[in-house]
Amino acid sequence: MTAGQTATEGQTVTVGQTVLEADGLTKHFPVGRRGGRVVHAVDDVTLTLRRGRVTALVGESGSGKSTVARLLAQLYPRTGGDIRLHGESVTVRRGRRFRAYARRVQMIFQDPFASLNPTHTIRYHLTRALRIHGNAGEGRAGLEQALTELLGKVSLTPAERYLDKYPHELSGGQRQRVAIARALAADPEALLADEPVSMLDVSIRLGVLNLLAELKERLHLAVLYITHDIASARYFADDTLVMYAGRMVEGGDSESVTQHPAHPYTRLLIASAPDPDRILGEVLPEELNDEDTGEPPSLIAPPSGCRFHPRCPAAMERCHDELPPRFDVPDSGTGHWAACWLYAEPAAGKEGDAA
Amino acid sequence: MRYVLQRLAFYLFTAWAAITINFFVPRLVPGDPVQALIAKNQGQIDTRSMHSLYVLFGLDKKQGLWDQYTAYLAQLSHGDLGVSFANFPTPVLDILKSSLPWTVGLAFCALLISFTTGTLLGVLMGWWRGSRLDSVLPVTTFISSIPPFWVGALMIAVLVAVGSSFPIGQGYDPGLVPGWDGAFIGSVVQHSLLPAAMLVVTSMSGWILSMRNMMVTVGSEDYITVAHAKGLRERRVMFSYAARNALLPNVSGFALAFGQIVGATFLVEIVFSYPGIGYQTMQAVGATDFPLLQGIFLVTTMFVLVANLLADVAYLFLDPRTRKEG
Amino acid sequence: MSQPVLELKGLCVDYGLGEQAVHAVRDVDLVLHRGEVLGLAGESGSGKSTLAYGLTRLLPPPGVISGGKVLYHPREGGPAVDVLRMTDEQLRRFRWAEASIVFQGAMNSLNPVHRVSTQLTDVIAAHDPASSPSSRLARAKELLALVGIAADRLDAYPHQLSGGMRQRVMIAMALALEPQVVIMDEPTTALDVVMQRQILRKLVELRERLGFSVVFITHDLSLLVEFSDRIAIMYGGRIVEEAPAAELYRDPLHPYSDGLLHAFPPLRGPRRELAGIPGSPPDLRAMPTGCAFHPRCPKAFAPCAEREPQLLAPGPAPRTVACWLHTEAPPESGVAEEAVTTG
Amino acid sequence: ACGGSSSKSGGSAGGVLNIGMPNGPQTENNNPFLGTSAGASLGYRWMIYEPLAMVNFAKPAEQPRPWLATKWDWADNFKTLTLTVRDGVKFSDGSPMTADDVAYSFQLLKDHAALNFNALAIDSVSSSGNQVTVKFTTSQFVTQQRVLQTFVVPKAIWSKMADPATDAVKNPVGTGPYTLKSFTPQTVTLTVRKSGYWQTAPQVGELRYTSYTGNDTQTTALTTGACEWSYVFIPNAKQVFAAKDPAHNKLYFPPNLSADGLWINTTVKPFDNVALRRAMSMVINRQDIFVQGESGYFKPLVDSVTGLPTPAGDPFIIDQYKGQKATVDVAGAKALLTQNGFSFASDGSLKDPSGKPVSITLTDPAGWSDYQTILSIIADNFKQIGIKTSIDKADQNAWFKNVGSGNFQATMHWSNGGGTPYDMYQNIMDGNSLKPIGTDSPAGNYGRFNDPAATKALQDYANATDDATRQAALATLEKTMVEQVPMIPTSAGNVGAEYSSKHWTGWPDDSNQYNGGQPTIEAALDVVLHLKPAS
Amino acid sequence: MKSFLRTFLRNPKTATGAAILALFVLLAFAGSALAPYDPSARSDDLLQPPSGKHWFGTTHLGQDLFSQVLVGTKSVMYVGFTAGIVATALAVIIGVTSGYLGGAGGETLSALSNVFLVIPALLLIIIITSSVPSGGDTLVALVIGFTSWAWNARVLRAQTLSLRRRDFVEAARANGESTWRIVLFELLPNLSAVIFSGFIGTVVYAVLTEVTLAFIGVPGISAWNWGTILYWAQSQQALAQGAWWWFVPAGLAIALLGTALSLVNFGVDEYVNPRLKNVGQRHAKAADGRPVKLRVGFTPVIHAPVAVAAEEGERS
Ligand SMILES: Nc1ncnc2c1ncn2[C@@H]1O[C@H](COP(=O)(O)OP(=O)(O)OP(=O)(O)O)[C@@H](O)[C@H]1O
Ligand SMILES: Nc1ncnc2c1ncn2[C@@H]1O[C@H](COP(=O)(O)OP(=O)(O)OP(=O)(O)O)[C@@H](O)[C@H]1O
Ligand SMILES: [Mg+2]
Ligand SMILES: [Mg+2]
Repeated sequence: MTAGQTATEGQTVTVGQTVLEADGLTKHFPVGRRGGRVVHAVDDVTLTLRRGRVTALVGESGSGKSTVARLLAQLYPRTGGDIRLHGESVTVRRGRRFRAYARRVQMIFQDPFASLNPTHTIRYHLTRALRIHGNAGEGRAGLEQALTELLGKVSLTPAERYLDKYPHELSGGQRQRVAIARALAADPEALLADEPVSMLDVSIRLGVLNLLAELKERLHLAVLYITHDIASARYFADDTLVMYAGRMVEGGDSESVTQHPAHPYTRLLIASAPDPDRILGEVLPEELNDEDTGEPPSLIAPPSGCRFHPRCPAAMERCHDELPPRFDVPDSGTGHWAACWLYAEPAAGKEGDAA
Repeated sequence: MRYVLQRLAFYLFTAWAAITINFFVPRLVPGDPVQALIAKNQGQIDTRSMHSLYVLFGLDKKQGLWDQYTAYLAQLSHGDLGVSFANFPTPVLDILKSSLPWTVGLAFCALLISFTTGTLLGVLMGWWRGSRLDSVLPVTTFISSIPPFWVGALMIAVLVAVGSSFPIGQGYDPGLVPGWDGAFIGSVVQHSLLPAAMLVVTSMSGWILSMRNMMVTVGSEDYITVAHAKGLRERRVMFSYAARNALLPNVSGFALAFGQIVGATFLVEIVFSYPGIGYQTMQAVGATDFPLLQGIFLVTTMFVLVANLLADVAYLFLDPRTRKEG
Repeated sequence: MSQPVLELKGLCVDYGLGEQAVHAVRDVDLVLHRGEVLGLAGESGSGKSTLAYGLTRLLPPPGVISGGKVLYHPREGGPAVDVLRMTDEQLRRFRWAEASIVFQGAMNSLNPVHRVSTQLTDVIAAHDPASSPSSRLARAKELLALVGIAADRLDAYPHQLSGGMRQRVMIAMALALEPQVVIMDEPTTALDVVMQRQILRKLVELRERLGFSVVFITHDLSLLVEFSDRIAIMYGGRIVEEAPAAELYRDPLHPYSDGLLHAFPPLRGPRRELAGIPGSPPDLRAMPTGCAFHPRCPKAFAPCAEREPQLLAPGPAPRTVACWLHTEAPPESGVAEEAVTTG
Repeated sequence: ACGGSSSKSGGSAGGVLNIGMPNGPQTENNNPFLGTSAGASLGYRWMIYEPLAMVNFAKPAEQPRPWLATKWDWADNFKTLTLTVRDGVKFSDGSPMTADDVAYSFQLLKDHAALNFNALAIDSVSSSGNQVTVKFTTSQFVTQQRVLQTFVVPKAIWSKMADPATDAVKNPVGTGPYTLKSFTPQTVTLTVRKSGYWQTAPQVGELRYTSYTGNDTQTTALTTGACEWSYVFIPNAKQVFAAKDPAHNKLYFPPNLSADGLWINTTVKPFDNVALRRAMSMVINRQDIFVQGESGYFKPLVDSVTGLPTPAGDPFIIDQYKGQKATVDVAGAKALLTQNGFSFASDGSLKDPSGKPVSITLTDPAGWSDYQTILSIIADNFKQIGIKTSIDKADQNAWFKNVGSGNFQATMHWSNGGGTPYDMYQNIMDGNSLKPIGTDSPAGNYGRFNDPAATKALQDYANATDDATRQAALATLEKTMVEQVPMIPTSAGNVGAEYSSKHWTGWPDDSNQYNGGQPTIEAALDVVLHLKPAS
Repeated sequence: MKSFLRTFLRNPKTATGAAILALFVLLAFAGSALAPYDPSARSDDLLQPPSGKHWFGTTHLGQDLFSQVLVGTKSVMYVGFTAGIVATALAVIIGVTSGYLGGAGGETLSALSNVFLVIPALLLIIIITSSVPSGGDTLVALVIGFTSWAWNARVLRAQTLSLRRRDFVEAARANGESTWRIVLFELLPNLSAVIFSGFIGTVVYAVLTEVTLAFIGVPGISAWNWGTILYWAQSQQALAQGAWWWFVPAGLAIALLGTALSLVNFGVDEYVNPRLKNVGQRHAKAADGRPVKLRVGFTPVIHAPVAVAAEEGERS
């Protein structure tokens, strides 16, 4: 169930090997016209992507998930922190070095309807992706073969049926597959998938997710899976990280995070997720008993201390002033942590398990 | 506030750039006002008079272009636009004062009429699209493709041919003394009818088209459906919801058109011999009358800038979304 | 069961006319009872929105209603009226006062150039012209309080509110005239789960207080199961199954409902195998013969491709399903006994 | 059709006369000395300020009639003028006009070059009693009429002006029969003086000058009768204007002593060849130019070989050329050319003696449709002798510059005019005004014609002390014109007018050319004084 | 592009416009050859009304007006299209660059186009063409082009600004495409319809401007174009003389060309904004032939009428 040791024969890659690391990643967007104000979109985010593992990033809308992905893809210059590819710090903006980076780290955009150029065929999109990264093969035949192979990887077969279509002639799921194929054309080591299924219909969603899971297995990709559908994170990700208002608040293996959420925000999130089983007479979790669970905070002037404290039912004096560091959550062994003062005392067990 | 300051800086820069261009461009023209004056009077003024004119215009003293430019800027800063050559020694300001009201009166009224009726028609056509109203569209398109001066000349010819006593030139009846009396105003209105009609007719289709297209676009917005769902009266949905939102691009178009008033009317003024600023421009170009030309350029530039400023302000009022900057 | 408020009988909605027409909603029968939340689910393109817009006659061109009835039972009693036969003026009066509607994107449902107060009060003014401006404003404040928004936001423009607040303003507006029916078309898809739950809780609470009925449209089945009393599942423009929420969740009869339920990973409990639904939604221009779902149905058998199953009750329970597995097999094909498996 | 709200309508004593000019909006400026003033542009300055003598513009050879001066004597070979000032003349403010005022008026011209639009070479001015003596630095024989057209302004008022050259004279005070009643940019109204005019007051009670904004509005006003007197080019005037009311609508277009014609740059090869110029002159169809280019009336036909317009020039044409007309003679032109070394190629194109094909570019400003029409006709005419012709529609300013500095091959242009042929000839061929190509030549001789004999003849004519010398000089000049063709005259300048005799009679006409008709020249005063209500 | 053309010509409005335009293009190339007379040649038929000999009549000099109109097509088309190309190229370069670059460079370019918007273009054109009279049609076209790009540049800048942040541009960047490739291959194709529509608009403007300039007698324009014909007609007061044939054909030709271009533009507009497509369909016919009125907010109901009594019976 966790961290499958399924290294394919002949390959030297070690599953679990670190590919991409972010350390203290920070991004502030200036707002207004030249004013000193900034949006604290991402603050001090640390994460690690490993070969053959899917890391989910969940959190409410506007919490900075996409920004993290774009920072990792080097699409935005970062305000602070470090990004390391195989342990080596990289900062690239454009040109050859950017291409070299893009060859190893690829991003899939949130919206398959918007991320393909409506004026170009699928062939154009994929050919460009192959050419840029020198994977187009020898001559016409080589290219043709590469294209077929690529579409095969994302189960769009036969390739001829799709190659000369325009994006608008494909269904959402097919488009999302093309977007994934484009990312795979670079033969990357890390794939940053920004809400790859949120725009898709229920029946198509599953197909794309299964495909991602399969690719991870087969190609030993390191995948960052961004979503706010926690249930899908539970299903497809090995690890899950929770973001709130630009900060990481909890992380650990998916099963622990979703089944035994530690941070009050995570608990709110999980409690809020629709759950058909509730009607079967279950009591509402205590997080939801309050009249109003509050509004997300302003990121221009984020709350001091723990950013969740104005909405937190368990807020203490300390939360107001001091930023909580990461604390290990005691009862689960596999690196489950939370940035919450509740776990500062060694004996915080009684709060730890509310669900 | 910062937004306002920034706009202001932009306007100042544009004004300066335009003034500078307006200063140098007329001076590229070869020849001088004295020769132009003689040309205008083909044979009526003797070559002998030339010297007196050079002295009169102060052109007998040579001055470098740069000195002229700085002198001009200094003059401008005092609100002095100089003295016209062709109408020596009348100050440019006086000429502008006497011709501007005609253009602004004519063109502005025409613009207003064309804008309001065009926009209204566009609203109706966009709202009741596909109705018989829509058949107006190709007709107005055709009309707007015709050069306005051509329509004007034809109009005049037809009126003269049928022996109509409708006035077809000038700003008012020759016998009248300008003043705020009924006879004069009536005459002014009567005299402006034809040129205004022509301006209106040839410019309306643009308004109709853009408004109609915007209405169609806005018409499929969700909030329109919501307005219907709310059971609001149709007229309220049409005007307060659809037209109100669709109006924005037309407003900036209006500002732009307002700025182009002089350019747009100038042929009409020539064809209808209307004593406005367009007519004056033509005379000034013919007479190489730099001071007057500069004055006219300055005025038109100011028009555009003021119009743009108004459009900005109107946008602030019409579209609350733009208000968040500031 | 309590009284019906809204009855749809054989409602058909097309896009376009004549040969080109797309039959987006076909022959739908549905009853909404007083005070209940009726969920409407089905994947994208199955005709949920079309149905909602159609019954209020708000479909934009080229939509036309090509048949059926929408009977509304006024709260004062009296004869039911057919919404489809109303004159424009009657319709105008009926709208919002009797049936209001909350659309998917609150972002686009509020006119960006008018203040929230204007948009709240003009609906009151339109239906009660005699009311005074101050009483309207007071009512507007009351409404905002109802959905938990401070009265000082009345003067705000939509862009100054967050997505959740806008959505709540829309809900407040929908309740302004205390209508009998509130139709909600995917009111929360653009929101995150925390906000979504907040809004739905508010709605359920208000329903209890004010007693209106809700038609709740989404394709998120787990959301529906949790929040609605009854659920109707749409596929290819038809209702294929209708049942109380709990029963549907526990025991979906139609293979499509079953597929939908298995396409969601559950958040809690044991991890179960996710199957999904193979294939893709049907092309409305070229509908499969017989049951529209049969090309994708794992349990399809002979009659499915030939004849369209009717929405019938498979047993005594208050639920209906349109599937040959659960209804009498057509007399001309003789495979009926094999088909009836579960009940 | 006659606009008039407050005053009596035209056609009765004291009624209104509507005068129009197509000059556009005017600015209030009544300074009589400024050509840019409204008074000059519309011509009403002549109704307010009066000259010393009245010249007959239709017959410039006639002696001027006394006006504010009763007598004038030229002495010292036209370098000294002694004027006797009329008694009993009063300015419209009631003060009497004296010799002092006359002297002051001349002094003004001397002191302010800007006002001296006739460039009179005044040396000194003095007055005593009713006599004024003006001394000139050069002989004023050829400009004597101009000297006598000098306005007399009241010294009392003018001497107080800060700068008479830029003063707009808002309240003009003169000796003329009219005073300014109202001014608007479009209409200027003058009323007749109630009393104190030194001669019989005119019968027209009010002069209403309308400045129409263009030729077409002016034309329309004339045809509808809204305007009764104007000076404007009307294409096809006979049909458009005269035929509208044949009994009253009249075209009166007497020529003056100036000529429009094709100026040729005589320094450019092969046009320095006289034979070629003569041949060109021989093929130009002046009749076509008159009929098609000048609508059959505007600029009268010039067909005297001397280029002098007739009848104005008749007294000056020497016997040798009397009655000799320039006619189209293509065969003669071809013969002339072949005799002088030119040849014709098989396709009929002309080759100069050096064997180069002859081509010519005719140029005139784009906006001047009359000249453009004429150039089209000339181009067509030149084709007949195989000259390849192209027409360059220049910008007016550039054209001016090019013509002035001699950068052209041939252009339609006017000449100066005056009381004698001198002005015209001097303008065309004075070697003293000769400037090298590239240098502006403001005084004329754009064609860079250089014949010392002609230059001397011009000098002789202007400075001669006796008529015989003058006659000889004139003969030389006319001969030069005929034989050397420094310029090819085609049409005459005119002093004409369109007018309607419906309400007012007494206009000059071809049978009674008591003066020219143009409403903006001195003659206008004469005309207005002649007008009587139509019965 | 293929689909663009296909959609384009299927629209009857556009097809008509394109056909008329094609005719004018043909005349531009073959006008001189087709003209029965030399347009400048005089004849003895002065000011004749249209006849078999002179289809459009003659001028005061006996010139054949039909030939003038034919020969004049070339200059009009040349100036129109050259100016259109120049202005469009400038608009694209300046608009797209300023939109894509953003920052100080972008702002400067945007300020530049604003200045050009403010300058009274027509007057500037008159002055420039006047000062270089030997420039001919090319100069006129260039000057028109150089003074009329600003509006389109603004439109393109706005479009580019909105496209720049679109995911497919970001995706191309994330994929490692170079900036110039993004501008040329990702942005421009998406702007093509806007560019084309701007181009058509500029051509209409340029044609009207050239004709206007010729009409008011600005020099430097070829001897024969529709404006010069009108210039002659106007200066000879053709209409006052009753010579309508001198004035009417050239004006109609301009109107026709303008209309043709506008019609083509309609097609582009509808392509750019699909909502404008088929909006004319308001009166449709139901299957049984009854007319149906399509309206926003009041969806029509087209089922057969049922007796009221039957409905009453069904209640409860
Ligand atoms: N270019 C930008 N300029 C300014 N602010 C930005 C920019 N991009 C994002 N933001 C702000 O940064 C915050 C984080 O945005 P981000 O898109 O990363 O959120 P997200 O978690 O991906 O949300 P969602 O789930 O809705 O996609 C938001 O408040 C957003 O408004
Ligand atoms: N204007 C139209 N012309 C033709 N077909 C249309 C039109 N509008 C919608 N349709 C079709 O009607 C069907 C029903 O659409 P509808 O919007 O009701 O679906 P839905 O169930 O609400 O889907 P979603 O969950 O995506 O909102 C769809 O297949 C759609 O393609
Ligand atoms: Mg995101
Ligand atoms: Mg929907």
